[in-house]
Amino acid sequence: MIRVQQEDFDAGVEIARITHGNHAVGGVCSFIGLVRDIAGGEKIDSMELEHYPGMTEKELTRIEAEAKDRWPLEDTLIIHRYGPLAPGDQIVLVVAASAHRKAAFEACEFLIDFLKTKAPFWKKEGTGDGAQWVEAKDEDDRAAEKWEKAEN
Amino acid sequence: MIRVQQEDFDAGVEIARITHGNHAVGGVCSFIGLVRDIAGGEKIDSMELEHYPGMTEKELTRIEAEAKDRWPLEDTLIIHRYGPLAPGDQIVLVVAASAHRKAAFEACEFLIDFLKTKAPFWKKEGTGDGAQWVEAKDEDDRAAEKWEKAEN
Amino acid sequence: MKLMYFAWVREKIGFAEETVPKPDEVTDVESLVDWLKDRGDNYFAAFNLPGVVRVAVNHEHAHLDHPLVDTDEVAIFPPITGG
Amino acid sequence: MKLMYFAWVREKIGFAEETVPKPDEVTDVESLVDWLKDRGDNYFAAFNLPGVVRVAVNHEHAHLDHPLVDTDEVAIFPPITGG
Repeated sequence: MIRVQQEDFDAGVEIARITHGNHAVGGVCSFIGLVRDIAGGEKIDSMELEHYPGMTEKELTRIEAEAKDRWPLEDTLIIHRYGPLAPGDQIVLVVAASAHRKAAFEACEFLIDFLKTKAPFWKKEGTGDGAQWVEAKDEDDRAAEKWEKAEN
Repeated sequence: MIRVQQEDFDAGVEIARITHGNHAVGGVCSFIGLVRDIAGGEKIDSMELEHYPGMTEKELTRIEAEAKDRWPLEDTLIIHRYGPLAPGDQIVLVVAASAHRKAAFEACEFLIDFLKTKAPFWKKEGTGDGAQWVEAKDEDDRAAEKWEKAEN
Repeated sequence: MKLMYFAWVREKIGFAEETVPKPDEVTDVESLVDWLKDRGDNYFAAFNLPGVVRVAVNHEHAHLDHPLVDTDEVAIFPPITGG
Repeated sequence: MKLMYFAWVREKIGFAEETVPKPDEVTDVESLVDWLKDRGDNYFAAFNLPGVVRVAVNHEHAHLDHPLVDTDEVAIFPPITGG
């Protein structure tokens, strides 16, 4: 399942929902991304997360389907927030549940790596000096490329 | 932190405690292991988890210290249960929090891989025919060895 | 065509979306960006640096040679920074 | 020596722990397991298959050549299956 929302989420409730009543699940890997208070050595006061409604949902659905295609998963979940955020706030939750832990770990990492280069979100960080758009990281591209290669 | 306990845990509460007030955390990776209702094609009714009090705590502490040595982690948590369990029950929770997601993922997988071959726990599965001790898996040894090699 | 702008592309241009009839000279993503660049200082500021902006056509990531028709929704934005 | 048995080793032997004075012939983990094997059918059943059981000395995983003294706590158990 995918959800794009402004409000916060309760990771524990979401993870529990994934496994509830499904006793075929042996392992659940989850990742939570949070707003840090430091970026590039600068103090961050706030973050604004913009996205492209319509395309975001489409991309997340596609990424989730690809993960289910590549690993034997019992269930997956992606929740991504948008709007105004503060340091310590949760941004994203990714969960992958499988009979075995290796598939759960790999799928969870795949989901967050792909999401970071494919889902149309843009972060603007507020500092004492104003606000700056975050620049995309080469390492995120490389993290996503790792999975492209693994496909061959 | 490590905890060895008979009672269940609330993964959401535990994960939230790790990040609460620490705005240097950018990513939290967690893994929950659960009792499956099928093992080797057989239906599982119950599980008994035995451990070696004293050594268990020592091994988990050592494994956690090694993870903190190898990755830049803000915090880690291992909770492992023992005693009687049923399909769907949580067995283990491993959490690794870091500024960056790669360290969080790697450390979390390292912790569970190492725990599986080093922490003195033994599972006995109850089926319609009685109860059998679970046999150790070669693939768990290989998963742990992967990290030994990565050290060189 | 419906044109949508995000993040600093939106800020430089000054608004989030507009609808324009597709000019004949615009046949693909690349020629659209070239055409937009000459529409004013705000557009020039957004599209000045070659190879920086990314494009989606009808909610799908698209390359520079992706063909365009008048009914397309085209979004232009900086590299993605979510997650 | 305090000897502790876990999982099916404990079940085959019939109890979880015992304290025995270290015999002179027991100098390391390997000679301890050999000595135990001859103590009765229950011990034989537990230690019959060579290379199967694992050993910890004073709460640390130990190899067959790990030396033993009378004050050691020695645990013998099957390969670990936690997590």
